[in-house]
Amino acid sequence: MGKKGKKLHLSGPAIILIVLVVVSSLFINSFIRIGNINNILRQASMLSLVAMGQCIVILLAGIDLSQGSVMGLTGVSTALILSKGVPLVPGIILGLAIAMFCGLINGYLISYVKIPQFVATFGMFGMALGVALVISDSRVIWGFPETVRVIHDGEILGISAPFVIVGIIYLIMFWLLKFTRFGTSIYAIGGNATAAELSGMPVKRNVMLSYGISGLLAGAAGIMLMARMNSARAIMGTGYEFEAIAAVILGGTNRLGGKGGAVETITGVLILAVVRNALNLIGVSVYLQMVAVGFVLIVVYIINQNKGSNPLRKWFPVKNKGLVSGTTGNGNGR
Amino acid sequence: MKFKNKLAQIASSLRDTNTSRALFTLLIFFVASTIFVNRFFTLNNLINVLRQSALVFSFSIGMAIAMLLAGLDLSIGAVAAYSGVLAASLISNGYIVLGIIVGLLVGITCGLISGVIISKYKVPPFIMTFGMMKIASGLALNFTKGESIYGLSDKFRWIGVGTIGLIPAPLIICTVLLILLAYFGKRSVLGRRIYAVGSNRNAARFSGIPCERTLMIGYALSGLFSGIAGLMFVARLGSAEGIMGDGWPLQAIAACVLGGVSFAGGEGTIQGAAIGALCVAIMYNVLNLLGVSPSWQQFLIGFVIIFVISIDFIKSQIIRKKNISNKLRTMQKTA
Amino acid sequence: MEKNVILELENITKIYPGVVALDSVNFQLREGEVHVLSGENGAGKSTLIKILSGAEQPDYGSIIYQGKKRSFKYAYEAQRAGIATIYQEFNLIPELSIAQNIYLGREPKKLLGTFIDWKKVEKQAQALFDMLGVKIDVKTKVVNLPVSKQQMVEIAKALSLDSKVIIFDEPTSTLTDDDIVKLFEIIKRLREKKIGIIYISHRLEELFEIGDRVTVLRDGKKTGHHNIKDIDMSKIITEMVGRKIDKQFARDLQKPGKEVLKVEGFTSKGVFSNINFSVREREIVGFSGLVGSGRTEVMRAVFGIDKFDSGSLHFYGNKVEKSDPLKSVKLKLAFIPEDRKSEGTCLNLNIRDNIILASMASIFKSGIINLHEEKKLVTQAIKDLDIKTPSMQQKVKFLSGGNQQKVVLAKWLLTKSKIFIFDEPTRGIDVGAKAEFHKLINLLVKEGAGVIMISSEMPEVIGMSDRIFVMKEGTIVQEFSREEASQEKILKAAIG
Amino acid sequence: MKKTLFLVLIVLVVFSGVVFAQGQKDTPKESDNLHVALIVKNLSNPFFVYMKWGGEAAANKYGVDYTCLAPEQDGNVEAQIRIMEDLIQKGVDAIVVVPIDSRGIVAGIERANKAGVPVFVSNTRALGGEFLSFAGIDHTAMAEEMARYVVKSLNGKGKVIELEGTTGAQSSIDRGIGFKNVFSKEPGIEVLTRTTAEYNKAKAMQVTEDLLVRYDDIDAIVAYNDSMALGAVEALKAAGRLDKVMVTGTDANKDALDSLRRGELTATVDSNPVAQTFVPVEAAIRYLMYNEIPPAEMIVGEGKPTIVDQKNVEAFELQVIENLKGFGVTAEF
Repeated sequence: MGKKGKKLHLSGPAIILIVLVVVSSLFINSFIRIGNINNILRQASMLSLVAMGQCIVILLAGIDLSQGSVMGLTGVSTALILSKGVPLVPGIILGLAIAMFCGLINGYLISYVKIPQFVATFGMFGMALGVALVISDSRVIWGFPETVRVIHDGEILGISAPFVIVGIIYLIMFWLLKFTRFGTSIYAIGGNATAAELSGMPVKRNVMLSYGISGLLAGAAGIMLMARMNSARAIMGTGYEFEAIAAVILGGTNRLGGKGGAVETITGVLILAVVRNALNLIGVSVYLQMVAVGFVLIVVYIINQNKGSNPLRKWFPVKNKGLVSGTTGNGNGR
Repeated sequence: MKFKNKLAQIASSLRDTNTSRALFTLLIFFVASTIFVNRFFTLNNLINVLRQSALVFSFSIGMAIAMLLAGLDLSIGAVAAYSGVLAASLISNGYIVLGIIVGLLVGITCGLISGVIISKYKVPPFIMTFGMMKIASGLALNFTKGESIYGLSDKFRWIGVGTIGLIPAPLIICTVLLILLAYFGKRSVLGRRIYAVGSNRNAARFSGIPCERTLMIGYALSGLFSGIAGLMFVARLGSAEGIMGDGWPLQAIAACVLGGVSFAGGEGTIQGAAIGALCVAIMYNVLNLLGVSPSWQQFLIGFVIIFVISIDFIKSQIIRKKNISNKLRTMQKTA
Repeated sequence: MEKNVILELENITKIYPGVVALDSVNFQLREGEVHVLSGENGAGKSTLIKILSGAEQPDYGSIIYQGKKRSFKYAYEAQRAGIATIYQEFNLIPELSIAQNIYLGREPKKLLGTFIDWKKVEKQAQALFDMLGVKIDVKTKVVNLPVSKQQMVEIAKALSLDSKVIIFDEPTSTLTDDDIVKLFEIIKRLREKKIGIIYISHRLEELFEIGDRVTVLRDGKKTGHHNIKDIDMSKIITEMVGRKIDKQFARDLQKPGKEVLKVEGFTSKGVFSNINFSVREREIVGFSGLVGSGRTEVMRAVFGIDKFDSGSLHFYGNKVEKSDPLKSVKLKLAFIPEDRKSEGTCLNLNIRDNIILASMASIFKSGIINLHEEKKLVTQAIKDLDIKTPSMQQKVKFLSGGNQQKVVLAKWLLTKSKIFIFDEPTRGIDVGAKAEFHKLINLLVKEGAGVIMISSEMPEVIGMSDRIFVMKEGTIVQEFSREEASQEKILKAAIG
Repeated sequence: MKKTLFLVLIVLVVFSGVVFAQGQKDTPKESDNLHVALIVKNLSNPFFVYMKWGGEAAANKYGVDYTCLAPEQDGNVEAQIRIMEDLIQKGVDAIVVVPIDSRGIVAGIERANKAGVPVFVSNTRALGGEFLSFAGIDHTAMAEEMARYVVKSLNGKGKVIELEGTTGAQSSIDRGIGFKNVFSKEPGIEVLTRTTAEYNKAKAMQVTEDLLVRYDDIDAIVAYNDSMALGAVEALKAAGRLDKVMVTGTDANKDALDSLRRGELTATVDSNPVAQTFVPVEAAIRYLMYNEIPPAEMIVGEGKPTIVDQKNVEAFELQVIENLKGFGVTAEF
């Protein structure tokens, strides 16, 4: 994955994004204002974090349904911690720790207890949400120091904080995926788990870690959301997990693992954000917004896949068995 | 003689490890609730549980079929809502039969569209059905404009609230569906094809199975049953709302997973899904009887699912250890 | 202990639920020797390898490596220690480049270990291939490599770990004869480097070409251990199977009948072009050639799995415009693919469902399956092919390779097919099962079927076929009759 | 062939989508024209559809442009903020918002303040940010009124079940307080349990079914909105206990009124959704046109909340329809 530079500029999703932007700025007069762009990006910042987490998991040919409720849990617990008078930084770190912990549990269940990812993360979805509801007594948590809001409203060198945070996190993730052994191992595991195992990669550990990261990022998003609303509720994050998956897929990351990354993900996030924003600007009713988003998702996917590689290689393997055996899952008895 | 065979069939359906595990889970649930939950084991409540499980089962069928095809169907709830509201709008104007037909047709169509795109355009089921979910519920809400459609004739409402003696109509309907599906799953060419395609689409193709058609039919069926579920709920509630099916997919997944239908495809049975539905219904019922706060309900259901699934793992570990120790012992004896 | 022994196994025992895979097996490897490990499938070879490579741990017994008692918890521990394994199914990441694959998990780093130094990775990888004397661009993605090259990548990887022991599991099963020659040269080089080599193959003739010593396993027990010089093939075979196999290729020739399949000017752009051949009743048509010469592709197109651009197909003289598996099955055409796991069987379905799969639609026209009828058919099939299984409810993934292959064949027998296409029918199957399988093919022919057999095993093709087509780069270069065919001629045609 | 047919299908659906979209955006592009936007909690609950009409009525009265938006999922306040931001970008002249929760919305209001767009809040208070006026009914008062009605019709003695709204929703919290205030003072009234049915009919039905097993004698079920009340009614009907239990809802939605007419629901209390949005939207328009500064608090529905029961339902409904007709809004009754 080291160098796919030339592939990046003009991947299917990128083109689609550009087209979308051009079209909407032509037909919606208020679209291309600085304010609005700023606006789109700020709205996208939460999703972009969640999606990045989801992306890593999807690279492992996995999925994480628990993100939404982990967001809620992190938001609520951080809010509670802060309102107990704990200073900002430790409070946030604590919150993130909780989020990471949830993720790691997912990872453990999946890689060591061998529960299907869908089941494990779905279970975690219920548990995290439950805990969040309980500790928050299913009320809105508020009344923590205003300082939290710098995370969302603050500015660093004239750039508003969310961009800076998201930017940094994405840089880290890019580095992590492309220039560390951990990163390569993720592509390897997604591509052919057995092979990765046999070439001395701590597959189980890395899988577990990846889910940990997914949880962590979800937590970060939760805290940012909390800061944005200056209050937190248990259910504030639910639904984000699906949005995130949609975004990652839109970005062209391969559902069966092994392909994609940070750049693809942010592209996908932006596609979604732009569509939503545009529809709001035209004043399309919420119902038809849903319809539209559904269409965009499917259509863009179809376009992507005709440009990119066929994500169903699992089903129609290349003639060289050796390679595919890993991806077709090792169902052999012994 | 014939009866013997039936027994044999049932036995063999239980021999399916997943399903038997589900049955085991159900047993535990049931016994535990009977012992610990006051008023659980009363005629009223059992009927109540059965009714609710029937409803859960009704919308889990679609999910089960999709999962047997190594996919999943997130659109069941939305599709049910869409066909529900369209049907209701007709039925409330007196066109009962037409309404039902339209409802079912809408269900099939949505399912078919998903099926076609999944098989022909190679879009993963997750994406396709997620998109379909958005589309269908969008259209449904757009149709009702948020209003609820009501004023349905009692003739129609029978399928949701009617009873024969003590037995609620939904239970009867779902039992019939269950029997039919169980029968066809095992005995029909289509059923076998669905299993084959789900288990290994490539091998199925090499055996001259029309994979694409099977997929389409499979998802169309999923849509159809979502439609049926939609109608039953409309009949039960006496009104149709665009949001009716929210949260169904997750409940359905829970039911299927507890029922031993695996995401790997080709593993599990419809009977399993039914058992799973019973488990889910019992869980909710018990938690309400105990007056557990909804917050905890969320947690417990998540927990139970994970726990039940990990039983296998734990069991296998134990067995393995036993075997080894036994073997070693015998070897020492011989040596 | 003996000098220059690098690896020794003492009473290794491994138990899986229900099965004893290895029963106190002893094994010894000297440096610079090729120690052949042979035995039928399920004899415990693969388990032994798994244990050596750290993929599994023994329940009992000890591994002594370089004089020290060792136990490998994970695959990479064994690798780092210098025991490399090259599996039959290569363990490479399709999406990654050759270089990335070789240094997977061991990439050199720069900038205080914060960044992987991809440049360096590629330089080192290239160096390895130069050493092996193989020309290849290490930047190419593995997914685009022919099998033989992939194997080279595996070997290069082993060298990059400067391994003391290299284990080859069925290295030649996917190679064509000229690739095998290359491989053997390389193995000889490795031997000179004082590397100990454990070599596993079903092709007994290879043992004598490359091996120094041989250890034979059967049902998890060690049944023999010899220097290659003082032993002959039949002895090894008896030790493997516990019974004598009189003749490997007992082919009783039939008088061919009328033409059942005719292919004319068959072309698929960039894959194969202008293929002409025909198959008659009661004859076997062999297809030889290098892997990737387009044999399989042609047959896939004939069966209708892939499209073809031009040319025509004739079944029993009537023309078929567009072939697809459905139609082919109706036309009594059967295809036994090379890869049982991903193309032949539904692993997590039971034997019954697999066997009835292809024929159910035609047998049970109503769409409803009569279970008694079905049971009769399936049990019959299981008996005819003597598939070893407790019941027909058994899931196929628990069967041995040979039995899985039989299940695939059984599936096609129920369709009453007239034309059988076998793609590498006996790849990775042990000698015993192989002979049985050849008998079955003979039977089919006797009963009037026409058979097409793709095989990279020269003796098999020559032994079985009435006529042999040799393919090269997507075209048929030559046709031999049974009489005129010989290893040399065919090889010459294939490489030419 | 199949493919083409399929494409046709897609095109059809897309097309219909577009058509609907056309229908939706009733915004002529003259920028000098005033444009007021209303954001409600969701549009999948009849109550907020009434609110939509209320706003529309006011807009028609003064002939200004009007948009009504809501989040996809109920209870997603963050989406409300997004919508506000987008509207601000779109350059609407005033925003009337019905906050999902009083805290969360503040961020959105502040954005509007920054952009200098006047904000009016309706139905649920916002606890921060600068808004010109809050127009709303007093949920607590409504609940208390209904509670008194229940007590009266039970003659001060009976067992009651409360079906709460979406956990954490402000309205649910306030109404809860209202009921508590009254019931706690009544020694004769025993509240058996408070449990949520998430303002959702199906959920309410299922929960009630279970509760009917749990409690043999129930005298009243009070639901925090009408959908839940109707769900409870269905459950009771199925169990054949409707005659023994009185069910009350809140909001006086159309379907609730019909249920009253059928003599199933016992009573509901008018929360006057139409007025709740009509008033603030009108205030917004008048502020923009004649820049009248509205009072900071506008309590809708003068006097004490109206209880609608089986006796006065006809009269009540006629009046509602008349009011809307007055402003050229035809509520599809």
